[in-house]
Amino acid sequence: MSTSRVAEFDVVLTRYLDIDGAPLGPLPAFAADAADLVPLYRALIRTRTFDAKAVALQRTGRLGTFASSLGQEAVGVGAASAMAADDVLVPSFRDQAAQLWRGVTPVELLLYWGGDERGSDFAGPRGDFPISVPVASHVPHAAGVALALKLRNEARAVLCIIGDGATSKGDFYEALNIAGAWQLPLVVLVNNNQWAISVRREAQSAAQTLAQKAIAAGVPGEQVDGNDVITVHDTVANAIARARAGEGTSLIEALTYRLSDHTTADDARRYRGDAEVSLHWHGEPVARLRQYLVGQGAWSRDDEEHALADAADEMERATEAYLAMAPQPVSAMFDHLFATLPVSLRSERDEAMGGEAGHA
Amino acid sequence: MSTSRVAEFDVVLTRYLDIDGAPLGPLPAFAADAADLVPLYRALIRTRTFDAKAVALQRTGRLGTFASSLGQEAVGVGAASAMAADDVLVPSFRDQAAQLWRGVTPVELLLYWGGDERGSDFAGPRGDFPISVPVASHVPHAAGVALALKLRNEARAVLCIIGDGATSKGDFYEALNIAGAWQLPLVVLVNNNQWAISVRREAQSAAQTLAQKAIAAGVPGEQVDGNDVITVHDTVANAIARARAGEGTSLIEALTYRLSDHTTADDARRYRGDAEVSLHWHGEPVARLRQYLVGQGAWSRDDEEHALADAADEMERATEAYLAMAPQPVSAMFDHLFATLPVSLRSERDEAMGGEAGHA
Amino acid sequence: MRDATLVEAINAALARAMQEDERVLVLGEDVGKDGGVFRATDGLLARFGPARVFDTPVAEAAIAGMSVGLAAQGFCPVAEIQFMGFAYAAIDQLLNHAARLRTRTRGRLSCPMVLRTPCGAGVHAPEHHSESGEACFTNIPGLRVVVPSSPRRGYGLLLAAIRDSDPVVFLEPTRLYRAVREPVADDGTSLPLDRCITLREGGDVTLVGWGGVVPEMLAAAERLAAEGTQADVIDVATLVPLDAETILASVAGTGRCVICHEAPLTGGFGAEIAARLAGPGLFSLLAPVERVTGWDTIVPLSRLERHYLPGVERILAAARRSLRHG
Amino acid sequence: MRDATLVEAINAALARAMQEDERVLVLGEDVGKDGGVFRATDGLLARFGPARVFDTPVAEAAIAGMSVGLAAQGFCPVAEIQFMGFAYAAIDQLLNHAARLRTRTRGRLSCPMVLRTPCGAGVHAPEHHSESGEACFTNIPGLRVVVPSSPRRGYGLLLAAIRDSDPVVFLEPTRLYRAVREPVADDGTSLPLDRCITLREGGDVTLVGWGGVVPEMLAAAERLAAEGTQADVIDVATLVPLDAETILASVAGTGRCVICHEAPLTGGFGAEIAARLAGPGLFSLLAPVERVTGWDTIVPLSRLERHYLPGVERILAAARRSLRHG
Ligand SMILES: Cc1ncc(C[n+]2csc(CCOP(=O)(O)OP(=O)(O)O)c2C)c(N)n1
Ligand SMILES: Cc1ncc(C[n+]2csc(CCOP(=O)(O)OP(=O)(O)O)c2C)c(N)n1
Ligand SMILES: [Mg+2]
Ligand SMILES: [Mg+2]
Repeated sequence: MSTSRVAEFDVVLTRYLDIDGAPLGPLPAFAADAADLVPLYRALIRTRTFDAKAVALQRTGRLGTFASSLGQEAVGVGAASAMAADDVLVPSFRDQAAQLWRGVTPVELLLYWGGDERGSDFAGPRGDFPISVPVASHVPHAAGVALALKLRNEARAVLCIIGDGATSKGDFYEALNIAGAWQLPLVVLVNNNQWAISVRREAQSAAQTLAQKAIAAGVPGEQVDGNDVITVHDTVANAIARARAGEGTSLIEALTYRLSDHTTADDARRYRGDAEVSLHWHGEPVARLRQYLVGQGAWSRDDEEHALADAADEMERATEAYLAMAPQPVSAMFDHLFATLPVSLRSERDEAMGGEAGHA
Repeated sequence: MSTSRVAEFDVVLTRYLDIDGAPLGPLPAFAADAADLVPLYRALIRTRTFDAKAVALQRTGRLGTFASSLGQEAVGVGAASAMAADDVLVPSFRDQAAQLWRGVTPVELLLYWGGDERGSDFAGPRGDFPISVPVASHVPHAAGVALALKLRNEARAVLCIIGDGATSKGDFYEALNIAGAWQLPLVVLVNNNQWAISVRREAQSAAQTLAQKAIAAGVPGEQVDGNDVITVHDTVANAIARARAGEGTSLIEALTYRLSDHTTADDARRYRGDAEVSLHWHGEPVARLRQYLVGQGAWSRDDEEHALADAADEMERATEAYLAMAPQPVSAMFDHLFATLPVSLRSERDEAMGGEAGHA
Repeated sequence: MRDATLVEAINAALARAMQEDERVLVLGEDVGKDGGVFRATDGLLARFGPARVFDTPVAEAAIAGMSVGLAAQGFCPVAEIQFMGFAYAAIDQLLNHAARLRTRTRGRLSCPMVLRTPCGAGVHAPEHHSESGEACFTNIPGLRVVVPSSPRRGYGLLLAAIRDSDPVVFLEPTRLYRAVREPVADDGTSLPLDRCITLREGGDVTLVGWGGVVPEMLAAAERLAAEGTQADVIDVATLVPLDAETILASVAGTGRCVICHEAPLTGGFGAEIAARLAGPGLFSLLAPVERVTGWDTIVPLSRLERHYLPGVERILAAARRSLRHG
Repeated sequence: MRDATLVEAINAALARAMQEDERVLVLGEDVGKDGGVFRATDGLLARFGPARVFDTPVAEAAIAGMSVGLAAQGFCPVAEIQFMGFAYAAIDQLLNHAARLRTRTRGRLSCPMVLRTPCGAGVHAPEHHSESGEACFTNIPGLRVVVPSSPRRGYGLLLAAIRDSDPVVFLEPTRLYRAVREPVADDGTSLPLDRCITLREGGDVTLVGWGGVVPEMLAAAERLAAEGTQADVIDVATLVPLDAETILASVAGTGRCVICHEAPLTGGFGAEIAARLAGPGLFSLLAPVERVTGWDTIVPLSRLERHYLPGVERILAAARRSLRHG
């Protein structure tokens, strides 16, 4: 018999700050001056404040079902802050952290979650995709966008964010495999928050890490501490730099934890204990970065109070604007269906707008 | 920064016989006596003879489109011979080698490829699936069958065969991932014949090996020389033994080469050169085992002549039986659609059988 | 069993089927401990254990495809797809495999599976959670397509679907899950899978439809009665195989028909009913067949949802148009 | 261009579209060097190069999903699915994404893609290669569904589909690929995507259908003419959006209609045409609307295929039944 080892792989986990915000060694260049991290910290707070507001609006009947990102803010903030403005974000339904950083406004997000399509017509990052509610089906879109960038020889990259549960879906594998085969400028970031509604990460796959799913596609895969915004930013920045440089696709698994219910329609106590959740409050991303900044003298109690007040204020104003928004006309259902409404649909539109119909 | 290696993997390639049929070391126990390999050799010849006959029938208008297994016979023979009768085969469209070994008759195969559904109503392995023409969509079936066996606590296993192209399809990943998570008694065998119609294996995926796709599912994956029936048999037997023992799912990539056109409807010279094909005739599975058997004194020129004549004879008789087969009644379209034909379809059946219809 | 909602009736039917036949399995996303996002499978894990009720990874094609494998082995899998918006990934398995396993093996293997999924709008759900996609399934030979519209019918039809020897797509209108309660006798009695259900006999006009619009049809019939017009109201219930006789018989009496469904008009299954009327039923018709359906548009997000849904007023208007003829 | 078959006309339209607009890309399995298993993309790789024509791995959902991404970025991808039997894996992407990208972003992003695939039976193809699955697509708002039935119409409709700003499913009847040749002017002239095409005017009975049955309808019309009956023959061509006017206008003249398609009867798109007749067209009808279609069964393997396919004899019988009325 002859046996030969024809391929070898490993998966590496990286973190810069420990669970209490203490540096585990020198930080990457972008983080050398703690003051430079303050915008990231403000973004974490802004996201958390937005989420709390959205949940409150839902609880009082003024918003639809909403998916909070509580505890996972560093994934979106770290990743989006590593993107250039002309990179393209292809987000999931829990990616308001990244969307807010990219310039989608709180009013737009509230509009969307409040049941108004205009919320996906962002004034800001016009090339970004709207969120994908169907799990993983946007990874092929991200690959398609990345192919477009490559075909045009543009040094731009695409970031697609998915959940741990999404790594079980065929779309994810198909798209990652093609992106690998074609060396597309794509970074797929897995927000591994340990749960897919009521199903634990361990029940999703026997793979010890989700990062190793990259091996199936022949692309680099690695794990990062997803509650350490410095690590997320640095790792995504490197992957995007590779993508922009024509070095192809990467997969990054960010380890974090979903501290909230799955959505406002979910009651997580049906399937997981409070003790488990409590445990994970230790090490959550906002406190972690704050501890580091405070330790470095870059952040004070006063700063904190102001930042919280600013965020609360912004979300209060956004809520008012959202609630004051005039409704869309009924014809909106038809107005964007096609570039030009087919003649055959005109009478339907008229009927929808209040005219009596003939028989269909 | 802290980085830790959290997982390590490798992929191993195994072969027992070299490209000229010389043993590379001691053979596995089942192959210790070369005479015991004669049935495998006969099966290789039988498959090749069947394929040649089927292609000839197609060329003369007496069979539909057909997918030859030329050059890949050892994959199916090696695998099927490693199965127990009560294991379940879930084959692709190029798996006549495995089907023939399992007891599907040449007449049944000809019937199927000749456009008659009765060809999938095998008298032999009644629990085996019919072949899947849609690529990879049968891997979930195999996982479902494996789950059934596990739920009934039966020490049986499922073998599913797919092509290299099939490893790009979401169904493959979804099913392998679930099988891994649930430790199902499933062996997925990839016939990597280097081509998916006109698309090279390398264009299918950046993965250096297809075996490493197992890593994404957290299950063992390995490569074997798919032209060495001894290696295929041994490796599949081990994987099946693990499956039967409750140790879960495996992926095996068998390296081989499609010496024929994709199907009789294909003309491979459009996309690959004769030189490449000629190269791969050296090392093909029939000659390889023959060389070994002859070298061991277990096979003679005489044996060869007789074996070829026997196979030719069998296929001649099968052809006659196939061509003599009375056609199905027209009502057959309706007879197997449901356990009981809904009342509403009775008039359609009557009309199809020749009665005039009312307006539908 | 005391008064039950539709979702409770579905739950009771699942429990009953699992109780009476150990081959029945329940699988899907969050069907275990969580009891399903609508609680349709609530309590089943505790009662029947993890060998009969299991949470799957997020993989709809595999949920359907594994069900084919389980069914071929003699189990009766009841797979839940969390919302119809995610069921399209399962069409390939249903069309290419489930629906034809019996035919292609000439009966050697068969596929007694049920694919359940909530459908339809009306509960202000997120994007992709409000569609009525039945027409993607109704032209697939070998498949049955069933849509219950009340707790009792949900119970009886689901039991029948599970007991059936062939694949059934079972679509549960989300907005009816908790809309009403009615007494449901949990006695294992199923309803036939090839009959429409006449809910009201009138004789002046036929209102026929399925799913979420059935209560609207009944409300419209009340309003019509107040105006002195008596409507036949027919819940199609099983779209395929279609019981055209019951509909034709009603229209033979009324001469007028309003077909109602929530899915878009063009290519919707309502067209099939209209086609039966235009064919064998033609000479019964006194007025053009009316269809009151969702528009040929994407179901809007919640703010405009009520402008999409076909409701009582549109049904009434159609019925009155119909009554003006002849 | 000299006389062309349908597949040559498709090829010419692809080349023309790529020539005139560099945003047009062709992708799919074996579309490159192999030129597509039916040769529809033959020569395109050599002419336009690997940045505009690319072979994909075997992954239909991703082919459709990547096309959405490409289209959102301003390309006009023309994706080939090798056979309709493998297109069902793409429905999820078409329904949940392609068809609604414009609507859900209020026009910020759009999806000008074409998904081409051969469809239908009649060439003794292997299992899963003979289905007519158009009804899976015709109830999806935001999607256009087109089925050409001759070389000229294939050329003009495909050009229109590629130039259209929204997603189009383009189904090419396999058995017509090489059935006939006709002169096709490769002059870039497209056909409208919202009109039926009247192939013959008669006035006694309307034969309406699409795809593989169109030649059968024409043959039936010849036979009828020999008997002294003149048929209108209408190729629907674009199923969605449906040009009901042309059909209604014809039936207003004839009073009789035979709807023909290869897909199974129940839930087939022919029902939509019948429904328009039962509605606005009712008072034109002198005879019950006839539908001549595939049976509600799985398309059989090749040996029984001819017993499945609706052909001239069944069309004639239906037309004659229709003519016996009034
Ligand atoms: C294709 C699909 N199937 C099912 C659902 C219903 N669903 C919504 S979120 C979710 C779990 C997703 O888990 P994960 O990917 O880990 O993301 P998370 O919610 O944890 O952010 C499911 C099953 C869906 N949205 N899409
Ligand atoms: C889902 C699906 N897509 C496309 C096809 C058309 N097709 C038939 S075989 C084939 C290539 C398969 O390649 P591979 O998996 O390597 O198997 P091989 O033919 O080499 O045995 C393709 C694309 C199919 N049968 N099924
Ligand atoms: Mg998760
Ligand atoms: Mg291959």
